[in-house]
Amino acid sequence: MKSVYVDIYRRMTLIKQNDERFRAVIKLGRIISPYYPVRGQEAIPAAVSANLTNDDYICTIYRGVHDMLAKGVPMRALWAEIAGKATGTCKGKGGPMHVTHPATGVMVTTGIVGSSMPIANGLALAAQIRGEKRVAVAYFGDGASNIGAFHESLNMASLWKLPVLFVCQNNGYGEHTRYELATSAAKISDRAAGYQMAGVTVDGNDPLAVYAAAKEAVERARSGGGPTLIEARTFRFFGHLLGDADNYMKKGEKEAAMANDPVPKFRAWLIANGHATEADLAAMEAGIEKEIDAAVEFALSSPNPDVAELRRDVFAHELSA
Amino acid sequence: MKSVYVDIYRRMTLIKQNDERFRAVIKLGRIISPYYPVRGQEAIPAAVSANLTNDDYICTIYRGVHDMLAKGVPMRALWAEIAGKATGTCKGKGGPMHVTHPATGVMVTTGIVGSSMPIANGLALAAQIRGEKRVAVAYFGDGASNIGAFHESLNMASLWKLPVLFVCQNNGYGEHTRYELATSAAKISDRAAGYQMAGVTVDGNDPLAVYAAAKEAVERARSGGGPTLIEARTFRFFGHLLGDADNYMKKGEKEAAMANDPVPKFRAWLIANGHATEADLAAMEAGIEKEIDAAVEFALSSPNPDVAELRRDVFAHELSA
Amino acid sequence: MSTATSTAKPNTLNTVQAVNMALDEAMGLDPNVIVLGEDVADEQEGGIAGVTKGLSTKYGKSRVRSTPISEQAIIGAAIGAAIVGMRPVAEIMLMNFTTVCMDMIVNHAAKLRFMSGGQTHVPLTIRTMTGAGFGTGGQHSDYLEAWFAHTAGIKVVAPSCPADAYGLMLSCVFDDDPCLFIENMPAYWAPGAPPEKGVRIPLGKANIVRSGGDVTVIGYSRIVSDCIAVADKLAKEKIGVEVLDLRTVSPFDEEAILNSVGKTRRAVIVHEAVTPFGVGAEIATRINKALFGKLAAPVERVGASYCPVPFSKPLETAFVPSQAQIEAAVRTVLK
Amino acid sequence: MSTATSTAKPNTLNTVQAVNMALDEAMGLDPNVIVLGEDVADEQEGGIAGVTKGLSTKYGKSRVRSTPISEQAIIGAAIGAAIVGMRPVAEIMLMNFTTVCMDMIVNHAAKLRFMSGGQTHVPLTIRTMTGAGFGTGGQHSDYLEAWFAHTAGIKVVAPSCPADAYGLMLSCVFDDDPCLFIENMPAYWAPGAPPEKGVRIPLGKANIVRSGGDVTVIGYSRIVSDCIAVADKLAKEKIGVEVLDLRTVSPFDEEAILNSVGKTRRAVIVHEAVTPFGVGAEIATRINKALFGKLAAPVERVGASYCPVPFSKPLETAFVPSQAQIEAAVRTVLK
Ligand SMILES: Cc1ncc(C[n+]2csc(CCOP(=O)(O)OP(=O)(O)O)c2C)c(N)n1
Ligand SMILES: Cc1ncc(C[n+]2csc(CCOP(=O)(O)OP(=O)(O)O)c2C)c(N)n1
Ligand SMILES: [Mg+2]
Ligand SMILES: [Mg+2]
Repeated sequence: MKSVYVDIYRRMTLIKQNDERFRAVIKLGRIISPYYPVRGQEAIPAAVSANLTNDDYICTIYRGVHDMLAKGVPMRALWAEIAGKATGTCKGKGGPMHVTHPATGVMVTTGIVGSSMPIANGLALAAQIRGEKRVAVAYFGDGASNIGAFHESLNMASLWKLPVLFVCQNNGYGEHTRYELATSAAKISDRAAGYQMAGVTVDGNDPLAVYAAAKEAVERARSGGGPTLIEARTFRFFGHLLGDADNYMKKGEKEAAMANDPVPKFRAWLIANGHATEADLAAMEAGIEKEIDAAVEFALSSPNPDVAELRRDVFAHELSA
Repeated sequence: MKSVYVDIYRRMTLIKQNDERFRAVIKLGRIISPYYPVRGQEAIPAAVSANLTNDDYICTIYRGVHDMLAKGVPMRALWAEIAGKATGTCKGKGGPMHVTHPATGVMVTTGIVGSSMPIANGLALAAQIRGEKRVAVAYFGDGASNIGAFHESLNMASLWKLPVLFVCQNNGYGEHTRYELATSAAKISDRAAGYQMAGVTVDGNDPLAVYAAAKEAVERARSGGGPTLIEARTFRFFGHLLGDADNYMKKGEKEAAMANDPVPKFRAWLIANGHATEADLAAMEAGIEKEIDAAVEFALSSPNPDVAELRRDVFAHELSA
Repeated sequence: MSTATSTAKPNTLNTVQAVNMALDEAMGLDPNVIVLGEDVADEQEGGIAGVTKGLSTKYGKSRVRSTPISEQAIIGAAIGAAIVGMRPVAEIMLMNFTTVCMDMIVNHAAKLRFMSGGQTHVPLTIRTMTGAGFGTGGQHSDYLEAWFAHTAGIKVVAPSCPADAYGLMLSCVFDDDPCLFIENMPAYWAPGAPPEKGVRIPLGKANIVRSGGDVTVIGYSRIVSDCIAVADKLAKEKIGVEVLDLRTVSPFDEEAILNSVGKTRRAVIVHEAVTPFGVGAEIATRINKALFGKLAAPVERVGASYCPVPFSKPLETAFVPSQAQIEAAVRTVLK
Repeated sequence: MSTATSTAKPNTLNTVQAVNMALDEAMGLDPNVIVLGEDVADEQEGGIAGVTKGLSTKYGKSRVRSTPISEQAIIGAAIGAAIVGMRPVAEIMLMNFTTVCMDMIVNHAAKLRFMSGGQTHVPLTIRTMTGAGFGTGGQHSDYLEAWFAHTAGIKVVAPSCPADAYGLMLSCVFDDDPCLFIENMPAYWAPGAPPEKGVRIPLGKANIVRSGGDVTVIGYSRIVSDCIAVADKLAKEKIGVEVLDLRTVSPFDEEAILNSVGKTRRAVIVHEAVTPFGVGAEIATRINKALFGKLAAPVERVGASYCPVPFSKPLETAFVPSQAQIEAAVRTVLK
């Protein structure tokens, strides 16, 4: 079991350190890109992904680098994509809101609130029809739980017992709008009952809680038991979009959340419980930092895509100039 | 109380007799129109409407003549509309799926599954902002409870405590698809909890049950208590669209429902309980039949709309020829 | 299974049967072909017009699924399956109902290949029917192909007859890009010549259905039959009307159009969608540009009135472009 | 309230301030004007760009409502309120998000007047922003106005500068038909001349922003400023470029177009939407028809590349029509 915990921590650290670097590099203007920070939400995809293999699929959203990194997207290609370079996962054509990396199962990243869910169903449907044991995870936010696609997707997944996890990262806000002003359910997981679906709310900052919920859900999905709605409560430390002033937040709310930062907390727990030593983790962190250095360097020194790319990938055949 | 029961019966009879005549006239080819029969579902709008005034609004759907008649749409204009005549509620331009009659509060009839709900919210919103006591009713089917608009509408109505009733006429089928194959909830009213909304399932063939549920909901709405989801279970006696073969139905299902016809049942109850005499009701029925005769005659003898109508009502100003 | 598909080669076939045949054949050829949509399985009568009849019985309910009334979920499920290599055929019962799933069609099916830099693609066919004439009014019979033609990354296909429906459907299913396949409902049961079994009609290629040297009439979908009727009528007056059936609306066969109009110097474009900002505008613009100074008359367009589809029969009839209007347009360019 | 609205007449004003001023004025004039949309109230910072800042504080949270992320519910609520006499201004944050509420816009807002035979109408304004240039990629910056222009019953308005945004917004709010009001996001903070307070700019009328006798350049929305820049540049070469800002895309001012092109005999149409099946096709077709045989050159179109909006900066830059492309098109028609 020890290795799983450490592995989750590794994924969390990967996310934390990358997010820090993304914000720094973008603030310095070395990369120009809209960026939706993920600091604070590390535990969720880290713990979910610890239950997944490369054969499993995820669909994520604009706020998704944590989900991608946790799933294993290589850092260099990710950084290059966000830098808009030809060496990016999508040759720079997708950008941060549309990263795709089939080799690690990152099948769709969408900028449309709610739209990760219907497509995750389709990935799960293919697995079901083919008799494969893969599962699909749809990540989305609390705000997304109020859009039509959520409803249609959960209903269909339940009817067809699709091997899918609907993982709601409830960070308390959709853009500038607080949860209670947008969402009529006390808990988003309360909505699962309306689909006769298993639903659970967990502390999204507690990797063990998320891991346990995801494990159960993945087992259910793989064994034909159908979908699960997991609401993981968390907080985004750096607002909606990098550069936002966050004036809409309750006083002290962000500070309180940051004081409860899941990453150092889990780190301390690992050491206190003998899962790893300070030295182990420090080495891991330093290793990741070096990888990030290399990824940034790779991204910044990579070439831009050729303008001819505008004519490619529109259809299977290249358009004439 | 007596008068309300008889009044509900009057509305049911209006519906039943009109539906019979619509089917007959259309089958004879005297009117050519797609027609979505409503026989079997009379009790629902009859009992709901007994709680409403002309100031209250409804939004209904393609299968909506029962809702319209119960709300008071004049028969002549309704028949003329379905006959596509210039004297119809909408000058023949809307047809059966798009009847509008503001004087009786029939504000929208839509052919798009689910779309009655978002607009009913808006009617209720206007009443709320203006401080009026009106309520809005959105009628829709069981199949419609699986489309995105349902979800978005219920969430918004609950958040804003809009004076609206979501009345689901659960007739067990959406086109040819049985309820259980399309709807993952055991009861549609189970979904209300996900919106912290009052929700109730009633026997839609029992006018008293529907009346009581609607009364409570209308009172809640008028007094600022917000929306209610009412699921009224019923059956459509003549399939989805007039002319359908209904081969998708379970054996004996239709026959059983017809044997349990709400209209004669309620009639017998009224007489047995002294709310009306056989003679009273027979006279009422004969009166309605005569009115229908007149409405049919009016519709068939009315002129067609002028082709210039294609240029009118596209915008406020008439288009040039 | 419709009886048509069980006989060797029928004498005539309607579009319902033709599409059914194509789907049957595609499902037999490739286990990745699946069918999704409201009422498509046999328990639900194989679609409201019976187009998918027999398929669930033959290929199983796992591959042929009746869905809830949830168009976003339908297209989403099809997209997800498509990007991992299946070839879904999803039905949006009526074309107008694309209005409740535009995001899935336009932002995902059409864009995923490009946004992913070619890593994923969406070999999805969306079947949909439309067309005024049955009194279904403002929300059930409009032609909206121009929206999709204006969207990069999705092909728009609109057969005019049963045999084309068959051959084009096969091509759509096995094409590696998303295709929107438009079936005209009022023409569903019109009989036509049977197709060559197994022969796919290439996408993006127009078909000359009548040859003539005086004027080119360009159309697609059901109304091509009206164009043919006009051509045949005018042939008796020795007016040579060349009728070009686009078959694929986007990307359309510009070469064939310019070849024909280059010869006739006169063009009429006909479609059932409303005229303003319709597909005809693009075709006319390309003709005008390529053949500038060479045309004998301005390009004429014949489309529906600029209004929602009206219910009342005389209005609906006046709304849909008529043979008389096509003929008048032909005579106008011949003046 | 933005500071701009509190001073008498500022020297310059940007579009954010101009639209804010117009909404403030409209809400002050008529209690039926309400505002709905994601984050529009002050508690949520008055919209992501601050366009509605101050309104909820001034007019109350009942009339200015931040909504859930539920575009169908937003437009539905606005339609319902509109048909009973309110004048809602509903925000769909980005134009692309119309893809999740097309049914409400197209089947209901646009069609209810017609389908009800004129009994109800929908005096609704839908504000929406779009435009490539900020690296928001494939789903956040496309221009989709052609879809709505192809839809009978809804007007499409696209101001090119702050003063026009002000005057056109007032007209939209008080117009009795639904209007889609397109704001260009990258140009939100570009300063412009202030408007005359209270003066509404009529819908359906174009504006000659540069006069010239040699060629007519027709545009709308932000890119008009590029058209002006090209005109000013070419003026130095004594090339007279008349720039016509449509202001209203549908129904557009055909008379003004034909007057201008009738004079110059040369036309270039410019928009940020992809060229094929775009608004330019309709304008070109009408010009070609009305001025058949009178044009000195084929009508040119300048639009975005036929692909989704790419993310990478050099691709995005190449995607959006440039001044160089506009200039090249002008020189082409002058050849
Ligand atoms: C359909 C749609 N509407 C609006 C938006 C604009 N938007 C982008 S993110 C966002 C907030 C989403 O909130 P939530 O689902 O809680 O996710 P979070 O950003 O908090 O992770 C909104 C409204 C969008 N992208 N798509
Ligand atoms: C968005 C949309 N999808 C599909 C249809 C086609 N359609 C018309 S009625 C119907 C069934 C609706 O079932 P239900 O909501 O139960 O209402 P009922 O007809 O039983 O009264 C369907 C699928 C439609 N009108 N709109
Ligand atoms: Mg959130
Ligand atoms: Mg039903």
